[in-house]
Parts: sequence; structure tokens; C-alpha cells
Amino acid sequence: MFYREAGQFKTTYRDDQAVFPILQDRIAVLAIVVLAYLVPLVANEYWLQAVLIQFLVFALMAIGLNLLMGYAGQVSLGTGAFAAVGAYACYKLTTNIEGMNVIVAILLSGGFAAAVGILFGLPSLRIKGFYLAVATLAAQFFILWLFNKVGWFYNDNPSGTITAPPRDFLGVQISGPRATPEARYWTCLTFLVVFAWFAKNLVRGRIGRAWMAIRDMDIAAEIIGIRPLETKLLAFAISSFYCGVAGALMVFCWLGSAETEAFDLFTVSFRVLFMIIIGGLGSIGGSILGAAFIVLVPIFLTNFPPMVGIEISTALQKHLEEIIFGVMIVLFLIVEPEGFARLWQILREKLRKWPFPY
Amino acid sequence: MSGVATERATQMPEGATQSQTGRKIGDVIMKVDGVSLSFGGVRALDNVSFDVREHEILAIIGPNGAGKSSMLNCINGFYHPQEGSIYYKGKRRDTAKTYEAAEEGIARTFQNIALFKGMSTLDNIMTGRSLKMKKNFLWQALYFGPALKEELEHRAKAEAVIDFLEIEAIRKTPVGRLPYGLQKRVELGRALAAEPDVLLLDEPMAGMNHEEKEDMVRYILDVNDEFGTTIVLIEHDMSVVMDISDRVVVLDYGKKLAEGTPDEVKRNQAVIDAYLGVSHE
Amino acid sequence: MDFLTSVFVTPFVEIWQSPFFFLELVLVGLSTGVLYSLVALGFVLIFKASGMFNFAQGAMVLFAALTLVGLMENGLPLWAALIVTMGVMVALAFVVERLMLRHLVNQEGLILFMATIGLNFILEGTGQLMWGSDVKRLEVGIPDKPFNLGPILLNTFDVTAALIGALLVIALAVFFQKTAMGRALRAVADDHQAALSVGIPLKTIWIAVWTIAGIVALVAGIVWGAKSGVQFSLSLIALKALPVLILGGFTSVPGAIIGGLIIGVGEKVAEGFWGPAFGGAIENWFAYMLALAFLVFRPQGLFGEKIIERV
Amino acid sequence: MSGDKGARLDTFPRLLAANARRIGNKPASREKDYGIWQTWTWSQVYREVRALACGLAALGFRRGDRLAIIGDNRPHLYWAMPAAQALGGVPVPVYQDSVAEEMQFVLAHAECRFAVAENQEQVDKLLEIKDRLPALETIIYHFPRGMRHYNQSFLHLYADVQEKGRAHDAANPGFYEGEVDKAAGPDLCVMLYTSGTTGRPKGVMLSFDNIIQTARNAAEWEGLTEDDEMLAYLPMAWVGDYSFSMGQAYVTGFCVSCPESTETVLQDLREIGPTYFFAPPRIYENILTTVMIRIEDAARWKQRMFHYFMRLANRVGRDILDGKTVGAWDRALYALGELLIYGPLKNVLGLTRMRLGYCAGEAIGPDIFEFFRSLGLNLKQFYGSTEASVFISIQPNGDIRSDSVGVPAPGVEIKVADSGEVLFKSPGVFQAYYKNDDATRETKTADNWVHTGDAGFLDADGHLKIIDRAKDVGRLNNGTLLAPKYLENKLKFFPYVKEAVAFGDQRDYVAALINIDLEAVGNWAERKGLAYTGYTDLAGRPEVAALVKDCVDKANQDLAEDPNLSGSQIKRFLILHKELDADDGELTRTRKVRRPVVSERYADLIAALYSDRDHCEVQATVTFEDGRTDTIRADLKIHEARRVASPAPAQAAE
Repeated sequence: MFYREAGQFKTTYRDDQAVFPILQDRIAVLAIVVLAYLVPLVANEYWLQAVLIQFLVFALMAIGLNLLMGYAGQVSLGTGAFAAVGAYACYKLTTNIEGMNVIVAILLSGGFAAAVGILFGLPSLRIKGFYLAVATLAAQFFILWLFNKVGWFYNDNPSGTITAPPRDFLGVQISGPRATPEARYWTCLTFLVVFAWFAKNLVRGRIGRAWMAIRDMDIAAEIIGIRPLETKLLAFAISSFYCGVAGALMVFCWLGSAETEAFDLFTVSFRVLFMIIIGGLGSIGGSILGAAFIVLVPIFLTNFPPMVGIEISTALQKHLEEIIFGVMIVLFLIVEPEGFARLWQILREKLRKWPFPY
Repeated sequence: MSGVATERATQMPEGATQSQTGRKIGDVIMKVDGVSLSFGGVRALDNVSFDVREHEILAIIGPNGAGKSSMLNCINGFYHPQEGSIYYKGKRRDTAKTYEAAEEGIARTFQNIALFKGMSTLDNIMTGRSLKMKKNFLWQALYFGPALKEELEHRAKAEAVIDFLEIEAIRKTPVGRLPYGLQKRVELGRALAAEPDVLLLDEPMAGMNHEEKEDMVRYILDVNDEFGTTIVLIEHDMSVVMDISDRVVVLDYGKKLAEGTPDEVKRNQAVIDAYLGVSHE
Repeated sequence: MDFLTSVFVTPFVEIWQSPFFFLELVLVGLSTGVLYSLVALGFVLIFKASGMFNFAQGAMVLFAALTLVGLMENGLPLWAALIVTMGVMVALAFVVERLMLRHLVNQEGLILFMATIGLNFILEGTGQLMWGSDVKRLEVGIPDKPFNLGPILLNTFDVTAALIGALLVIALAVFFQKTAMGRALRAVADDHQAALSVGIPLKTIWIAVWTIAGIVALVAGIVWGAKSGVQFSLSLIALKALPVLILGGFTSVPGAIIGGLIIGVGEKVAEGFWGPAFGGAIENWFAYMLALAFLVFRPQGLFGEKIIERV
Repeated sequence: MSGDKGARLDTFPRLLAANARRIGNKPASREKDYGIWQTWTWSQVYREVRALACGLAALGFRRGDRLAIIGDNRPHLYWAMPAAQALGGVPVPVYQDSVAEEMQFVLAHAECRFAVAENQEQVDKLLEIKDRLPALETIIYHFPRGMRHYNQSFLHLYADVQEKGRAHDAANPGFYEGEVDKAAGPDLCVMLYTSGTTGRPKGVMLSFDNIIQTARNAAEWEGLTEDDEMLAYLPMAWVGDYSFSMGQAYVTGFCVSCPESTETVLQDLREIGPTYFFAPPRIYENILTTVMIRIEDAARWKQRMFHYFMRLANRVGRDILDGKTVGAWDRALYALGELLIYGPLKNVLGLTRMRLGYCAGEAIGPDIFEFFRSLGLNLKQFYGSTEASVFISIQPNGDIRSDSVGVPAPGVEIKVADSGEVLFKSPGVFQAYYKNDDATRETKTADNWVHTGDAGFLDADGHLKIIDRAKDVGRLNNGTLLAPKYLENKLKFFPYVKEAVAFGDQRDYVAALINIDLEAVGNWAERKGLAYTGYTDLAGRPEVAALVKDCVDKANQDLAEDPNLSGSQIKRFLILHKELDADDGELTRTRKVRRPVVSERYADLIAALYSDRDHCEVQATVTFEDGRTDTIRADLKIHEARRVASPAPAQAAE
């Protein structure tokens, strides 16, 4: 309905392959980003701290996992572990190296995560599907155990937790107890925007195509000359990098301090998995929508009953939450296995064809 | 205009005979020598030998289960024969890795379509060019500078293929939604995108209606003609085989039954016997 | 250096020095292994019949155990509670088929897998919602007293558990070999189309396997529950069963059993002799590392047969 | 083009050079190829044309040579025209769909020495007839696909020719400019062969002045600028395309885009979204039908919304477009409609940016015409001919009358002969028919008045109405002018009337045979709950008769308002018992009525119409699809239409 595509013709391949070839889409996306940056002007501390930052962190993780699973078709349940690697690496870097710029530290820790990702991606050459999924579980358990056991990782502090030291970037404190929620929010948002854009570029280029080729028909891909090992490992590396960066942000900009529990199978790996399934496999935008959904539902469930004046015990609430959550997952898988991305796609097509049905 | 055409049209070595498309047939480009392959107890290929000459169209025929596809799979290194060897451009390749075949200029299509269902026609064809694209992921992440330049250059090549196969209309349609005949064409396009020297076609016309077949034949001939691509194809439709191929190799139960020009093969008693019982599509 | 010795030398020395402790660990390992096998069986059954990686198996164990305990707490005698619980598990099978599976026909494996994770949440939630989340003792009258078999110290409980497990496994084997339904299920596992074409409705098959999986879960639940109390952590033994699957292969019943035993034994022995070197608690990843290492050399698992890919 | 007022911009090569200087970086030609709109700026086009021209010269193209151009609309083919003109040659575009024989006639008649063909298909046609074309020496083809094995020495690849040209240009500096300077306005610009519907095609010779001045007048009148975009998809051999895609494009400097292929025209239209668009009526008709069909499949509420806003548009749309006063509320609603329906609709059709839309060739149905205008699209009809370098009359902005073809185009004089035939005189008047002086003499008077062969008249405020082919126009016994076609069209514009045949020449009054539209009337009958077995049955129903009578009465109403036609109102009519059918030879294959056949086959009906009987038995033979024939009997009622007293005496106009 709002699309006016007539006259938006492409005279170069560059325009034709733009991320958003249609003017109206470009406008919309730009508007959303701008609004996102303006949010702190209206949102209160609770929302920034408990909801929005969490959402941004998970969105980044979801994009990472989606690159691996949605595009390269490699199932992974090790998201939490890779995030943990990022977090602990960042902790070590910032605490042990004097004057290490925190942003650099975060990026570097992404690098560490990538390395670990490659390591645990190696089996993917031999094994597929659920076998691989289970293999990544090994990473999940082993790494968390390691961070728990070996004191060196948390500087042997008795509490066994890692705590984000106060660090600032361009004179603004973005980590540590006294960093303002706004500052953290903007940091995370910037990371998300930039890396979402990178992801979008990757998946529409040679590498993205190679990944999808492996996903859709690995034999054909190999016969075309795509090297399976390189391609898969690259997917693991980049995916883990995203998770690592997200993990670092998780501790430095969101939680402030954390133990390995923060990264365990259910609180991270599965959650992110849900995000991309519900958001839509093989869709960057979908990852973000999925993250929003999964983050908001529990918030809603905690806040809604009181709103309508029902008081329920936290235990009861927790179980209710589990049930509703499970039900929604199943429902979603039944109704729209292709997730939000597909729904959005359908809506968009309708708008483009408006007022005609086709 | 069409980048592919101008680029390759000129390579035409001196050779004796003329191919169906009036193109000079060069010297031997691939030598299959006593290849045997077995799965468990089953002997799929039994001491098969034949040559492939540059620029020719060679057909491999035979009843179902004669080991035709296995032969192609050996040639592009998806299977590794237990005995015998395959020399390609003087280099032994039967032990090579699968993905190396493409690097050496061997492309193929598959009996039951092996397209990347989730991708558009254009992307499928672009994927066919992956080999030729080298920019690393950092540039790609920026989608800028060299990476962008590379991407656009290859898009132009891909478009040339699309134009050649006349599939402009479905450029951006996900291949999963295409009718069978078109999918086959796209798969051919994907193979062509790699600008191969040797093209292996596994039943390119299987399950096509008459005019689809005619089109496909035209494209195959055009490919051989315009780009001088050597073509090895498996096909059941005898009339087609006899029309377009320069030479024919007949397999039966993994053994080579005969080899020669279509007419020679047609007259070969062993072939006739082998085919009497067998019913053809 | 000494770390390396503590990994590659000391343990073996110790094993040599105290063979009986080693043997004891092996036996204990076997008894836990049987239980792993039980849970793994649940997975295999469903995977064979419906190509579904049922992550909820663990939750089913918890759910079954909770139900049983709950009923008994409300004064039902054991036998009655058992029957009712079985009924519940059967009902569960029907509900799952009706509300979930039937709507997910010919979805790809990943989707089904996700669905079972959803189911996992639902079961855990409902179970704890109905019977509360605090740890419960499950008293099913399995004697629990140590006794000496020669120089080896054993425990009647472990032995009984092992026996029960073994019995169930045998029962299942018989079921699969002898009964019509059993054969049907095997048929499906080998080739869906074929099985359907001989006229076994998918519905029935699914209900059947989920029922069996439910019963298996119940037994596992009873044994584990009796051993370590019924609580949320029960559902985590599902995670323990996964490496078993890798070892044994997703589709092989004997594989599940052997794999379970290997993991069980390996774990105990590793904890006993190698644990110290790593500062203990290596149980929760050792199995995975073992499986992972194993995978790289034999991707199709112990009993899975080599896959020839065709194009 | 103020900057170049000094220079004489009287030939296309000169215009091209001027544009390359003035707006060198603005797009001149586009073509959808290899997935994107390949674009050439004016300066690029200049270089391309220059290269081709020099190449032609290198191949021995001499002044006065004719260059045949054969193919779909392609920039490269368009460029061949100025290239030839630069060398003092004459381009002869040929209808690309014409078969070898037709092509042979044109090429032979024009004695083309050179030909530019689009692709293998066209080349093959040429080779097929080459030996019958002694004049034809050189063939240049654009697409190399499939041409590898054509080794004839006289075949050249377009690109190669340009290559030669660049070399030749470098070797002979100033050659090109010199050649260009030799030509002047009065020289022969192009030869366009009128598609031979009647007899042999005639080669219309047009001078640069003809084309350029006509084009410039019209362009200035319509305010076309270099920022406009146009889609060229009609045959290059058609004068309209030549004067839009060459004439106006070169004069104003706007950009001409060529579709990817004939199949993708609508898609390409949608992408380009031209600001200036021409189409014959049938295309607008098709568009409208598809719109209606597609909307039928939309959700209920959508349909309701659509129809609501369409009614609104129908009520106020045109007035808003013509800048008349409209209530604020309606304007608001219309704005809403623009957002919800009109805008998206135009977008889907690719007409969002259309500032000026032309329609010509034949009469367009008022409802169709109004539909587009009510959407806010400035669609206009014009009247023209090859002999006039197209424009004779154009509907002026803000004063559109669906039944007139507008006022004389700038620089054009129009007069109506006593015979009722329209004559015109304009800067566009053609030089002569090539090698056909008799035809020239017949058409063009000594003082440059040209016979259009159409009958019509100028109404009170100078709007030209075309009513029929002059030769079909007759007169009632009382001398009233009678234009059967005009009446028939009036009737056919009613959805319920499929065909109509009007009589009255040398009779006392006008009478008509009418075919109802089975589909439209059928639907109407169903809505009325009227059961019927088939056409014959339905046509016989009194209700239907009433329905048709309404139409006829309305038609008479309109006629009455026009003093010139009021005399020719329909007095008696009857509804035919069978549909006029091409299989029975009553219609041409293009569904035009074969008057003679009809009047002899239905002689007794016609007799009855002119008797005082009120019914008439018939039996006719019908041919079914399967070829079976059958005779049907029917008793046809003859109906009296209501005629309206005319405001003025019939002969007022003369």
C-alpha cells in the first residue's frame, strides 16, 4: 500500500544488489534505527536495564547462531559456551592488560570465541544433524566446567564470579557499576546495528551463497568446488565470534557480573535456538524479531498477572511461564515453522501488491 | 555482448574430425583406464576404459543400473575407483578430492536435480562461480571495495549465462518454485557459470516433454558450439543420443559393451542384444 | 609435567594396585549404565519410528516419577499408583500425538526436535506445577543395603536396579521380535513408505512408540527417583543419555544398551582414577568428550551402518 | 535548447550533437538487458552513432543510400537512423513481424543497399529473400548469438562495424562533421511504409523539417522536457514511434527506454514508470480488464473499498484533474482514495509517474477513457497520420471530450470538405509517396492540403470529431450526413451491445441490426433471475429488448446534442437472432463487420426494417465450432427507438 515501486528501476548491478533495493524499505529501516537510538530519551531505567539491553545482546547472539544454523545449516547447541568464552576472555583481557580499550577487548574476545568455535566445529566435517548437535553440547558442558574449575579464568576470586570492571570509551563509562544504562544501551545497539549489517553483507555475497549451498545440498556444493571444511569452519568461526562479542556485552553491559550458570544450556543455548526458530531460520531480521519475542514474553508473563491484580507465588509463576513458553513454541512450530521472517515477508508482499491479492 | 561467448569462442585447437556442431574435435582430454568400482559386494563398474576428446559430445548409454552415473561420479571424484585410473589433461584425477574437479574445469549436472532449493535462480548460478571468487570474508562483511567489485563482475558473467539460457524471467524466483524443466535448465546454467572445459550431464532430458527436450538439445549443442565445451552426457532417449553425440560408449552391468560413432554402435550386435530385453523411456 | 603424569601414568598404576576398587567401579558403572541405556532406549524407540529426536524424554522421566510420587503421597498404594501413572503416560502419548505430532507430519527433523524441546518445557512445568518442585523421597521398597561379594563391596540397590533395567530391555527385545506391533515398528524404522503401504497408520505407530517411551521413562524415573530422590534434576539425565546415543547410534537398540554401559562404566572409572587430576566433577562432560572423540572416527556410531551417498 | 539557438538544429545528427553538448550526462537510451537497465547518456549515444556512421561509410555507404532497419525496439537499431542520416542516407524501418515476402516488397521498393537486423531470426529472413533483392549489398546484425557459422562476406557484426568506424574516424578527422553539415532541414529524413491494409504499402517520404517541427510544436505544447521518460515498445516502422522516440526525444532530449522483450512489456513498464506514455486503445482496455478481474479475487472488504473509491473517482476525479472546483469534503475523500487505492493502483500498473498519456489509432470506449482519467492520469486522445508526421489534432489539457479528438495541433490547419472528408495542412505534410506520384497527387492537393480519408467535422468550439472512413459515409434521402461506423461505435460502447450494423444511405431514416453481448446481458439476466437457453432465446426476450432500447435511446440522446448528427438518429432496430460470426464470413478475422456480406445475407430483415412491419421471420444457417451447420428459425420483433428533437436543423454545420 505504501510501496511506490514504479520508476524505481536499476541501472547498475550495484543498485540491483543493494541490501534494500526498494526506497520505501530503506526509509523504513533508517527510521527504525533512528528511533532505536532515541529510545533512551523515553524509556525508564528498568526497561533499558532489564529488557532492552538484554534484547540487544540476545539479538546479536541470535544473528550469530542464525549464520551457522539458518544459513550454513550446521546445528549447534553450544551457543552458551561460545558466549561464555567471549565473556571470560573479555574479563581476562580487561583485568590483566593495563589500559586495554574495552571495545577492542570485546572484539578480541570475539576472536577467542571464534577460535574455540573452529575447534568444536571440526567434527562437523564428519558428522551431521543431531550428531553434530550433540557434539556441540560437548563444548557446552566442557567449557563451562572448565571456567568453573580453573580459578585462573575468574582471577581466583572467592565468589567464583567475573565482574565487569569500570571502563570507559571516548570518555563515557560503558561498563562497570557506574556506567549509565543509556551508555550501555547505546553501546550494545551500535554493536547490533554494525554487526547485523556485516551479517547481511556476508549472507548476500559469495560466502553466504557457499553456506546456503552446503545447507541445501552439500554434495552438489562440493562438486561445484566449494570446500566443505573451510566453508563450515568459517561459519563456526564467524558465528562464534558473534556469540563471543554478545557474551562479552552480556557481562560488561548487561549483567555486570556473572558465573558460568549465566551461560548454561537452558538459559542461553536453547533460548537463542528458540529465537532463531521463531524468528525464522536464514533471516537476519528474523533473528532480531525472534530475540525480541523470546525476551519480551517472560517479561510480559511476570508483569501481566500483577497488572490485572492476580498475585501468584514465584514458583507457580515460574512453572506457568515454562508451560506457556513451551506451548507457544509448539504452537508456533505448527502454525508457522518458517517464523516471523516468513510472516513479515507475506505481509510485505500483500502491501506491494495492494489493492490486488496477487 | 555475452561475456562468456566472446571469451571462449576463440579457443579452437587444430584437430582432425568435425563434431556435430561443425566444431573441430581436438585430441584426448580425458583418459578413463580400466576403472573398476564396487560397493560392498556390488560391482558397479568393471574394468571400463574409454577416451574423451576435446570439444566432442560423448554419450554414455546403457540400461538402468549399468553404472553410468557411477562412471560420472568417478570422473569428478565423488567416488574413488578401487582399480584403474582416470587421467585428465595428463594429470591423474581418480584419487583427487571431489571439490578439485571443479577447480580443474569439470562441471556437472545431476540425474535428480541437485539445485540449492532455498536460493534464487541467480544465486544458484552465482554459486557456480564461487570458485572464481577470492575476496576474503572481511571485505565481504563490508560489501565494499574489492569484494563489491568482484561481486558485480561475476554478476555480469552470471547474467550472461542467464541470457544464454533465456531464463531472464525467473532470475529472482526461488528455484524450489520452478517447474521441473526450468529447474533442469537452471542446473545447466549453474554448471555453465563455472566456464568448464568438460561438462558432465547426467540425463539432462529425463522426464521432460517433447519441446522441453528440443530446447535442452539446442542449449547443449549451443554450449558445445559457442564455448567449445567438451560434453559427456548420459541419456536414455536414443533418438537424441544418436542426433547430437559424436561418439557413444555403451555400458551394461558395469562393463563396456561398445564404443564408437552413433552408426557403428547402432549396428553393433552386442548392443542390440543387450537392448532387446530392456525397455526404454 | 606432573599433570601429564597424573593423567597418563598414575591412574593406570592405581588401577594395577587396586584392581578390586577398579572392578567395583566397573560394576557400579554398569548399574548406572543400565539406567542410561533405559533413557537412551526411549530416544531410540521414537527416533526409529518417527525420525524424531525427542528431547523431552528426560522431562518424561521426571514427569512420570513426579506423578507416581504425587499419587503415593495422596495415599495411593504403590501398585495402584503405578497403574494410574502408566495410564497417565499412555494418555500423554495420545495427547502428544493428537495435539502435536499430527500437525507436524513431514516437517524436517530440526522442527520436530524444537517441538520436543517445547514439550520438554511443558512437561517440566506441569509436573512441578501439580506435584510441587521440592525434592521427594520415592519409597518403592527396593532394599538398599551394602553387601560383600568376595572382596568387592556392592549394594543391593544397584544390583536390583540393574536387574530391573535388564528385565525391561529383554522385555522390549521380545516385544520387537515377537509381537506384530513390534515388527511393524521395526518396519517403519527401516522404511516409512513401505510400512505405511502395508497399511499401518502412522497415528497408531506414533501412539505406540510414545507409550512405550513413556513406560520406559516411568521405569527409569522409579529407579533414579528411588536412588536419588525425585526432583527437577531428573530431567537432566536426558542430557546424559545423548552421548550414549552417539556411541550407540540413534537407530540401534543394542547400540543404546552397549553405549549406556560403556558410558556408565567409563564415567565412574574416569571419575575414580582420572578425576583427581582434573579436580573432580568430570562426570558431566567426560561422556561427551568420549562420544565426540569416538564420533570423529566412526561417524555412524557403534552399530549404525556406513552410509553410501548417491547423486 | 536556448544555448544552441545559433546553430541550425534542423537535422537529427545536428540535434544529437547539440544534446551531447547541452545535456551530455543525461540518459538518452535505456534497454533492459542482462538484468538491469543498461543506460547510455547523450554523449555516449553521440559516440555510438558517430562510430556506426563512420563504420557504414567505411563499408561504402553513400549519400542517398537507403538503410533498412529490422527488429524490435532496441537502442542500437534506433542509433542506426541518425547514423544513416549523418551520411545523407535515409533510414527505412520495417515492421519486424512482417514475413519475408512483405519485407521483400519494402526493401525492393526502397532499393535498400544496406540493412541493419536485430538478430539471427531477422537475418535468416533477409537471407531467404536476398537473391530477389539486387540492391541489397550489406547486412549488419546486432546480436551475435547463433551467428558463428554465418560466414557470408556481406554479413557484419554491429560492434565490428563500429570498430571499423572508430578507426575510419581517427583516420579521417572532420569527415563526420563534414558529412553532417551537408544535410539540411528540407532534405529527406525517413521513409515510412504505411502498413498495407489496403493494397501495397506506400513509402511516405518525410523531411527533417516535417518530423522535427511537428515534434517540437507538440512537445512545446505539452511541455515535454529532457526529464521525461518514455517506453518505446511499438513497431519502429510506425510513424508514431518515429516521431516520439526519435523526433520528440531528440528535440526535447528525454530518455527512451526499450523493453527486455515483447513478453515483458508490462513488467518493464512497471519498472520504468514512464512520465510520457502512448498506447493504442486495446492496451488500455486490457489493463482495465485485468484490473477488474484481479480485484474480483480480492477480499470482500477490499473490493467494497475499491468500488467505493472508484465511484468517488468517477464522480470527482476528472474535475479535480481538469482543475474544476470540487467540494472540500470530496477533495479530502479523494486524497484518502489516492493513498489507499488510486496511488497503489497506478503503482501496480506502472503509471505512478505518468504526466501525459496518449491514446490514438481508433476510438477508445468512454468508460475506459474515463476510468484512467478519473484516477488522475492525464490521458488524452489525438488524431494523426503518417502523412502528417503524426499530429493533426490533440485534446487540449483541461478540455477533454471523449467523443472528439481535440483541437488542431499547433501549426496545423483543418478544413472539412463538402463530402465531409477532413483535410489538413501543416509543417508536417509529407513530401511524396516514394515512386508513386498518382497516389501522391490523389492525396495531396497542389496547395498542400492533404486528404485524410476520414469523415468528420469541427464542432462549435473547434473540436474535431472523426465519425467514419470517408468512403463509408453516406447521406439520408433528406441529405443528412450519415456515419454508420460512428453510430455503431456509439452503440458498441454500451457493455450490452456486442455488434451493431447501421443502415440508412439513400434511405429515409436510420435503422440498425444489433448483437447483444451474451456475457454482459447473460450476467444481467442472471441478476434479474431470468432463465434462458442460449443466445437466440436471450436475444428474443422482451426484457432484453427493453434493455437494448435504452441503449439506443441514450445513443440517440447523444446524437441529438450534435446538430451535425442529430439527423441520423436511429429510428428502427432489431436484435439479431444469432451472433455475427467470422466463421460465417460476417466478420473479418479481426472482428470488423463485413457490411456487404451482412446486408445481402440479412436482406429481408433490412427490408422489414424499412417496411412498416413490426416483426419478421427468419431462418439462418449457423456454423458451430465443430463445423456442423444448422438452421435456426426465429420471429424477430422490430423495435422503434425514441428519437429526440434536434436543437438545430440538421445541415447546420455545412
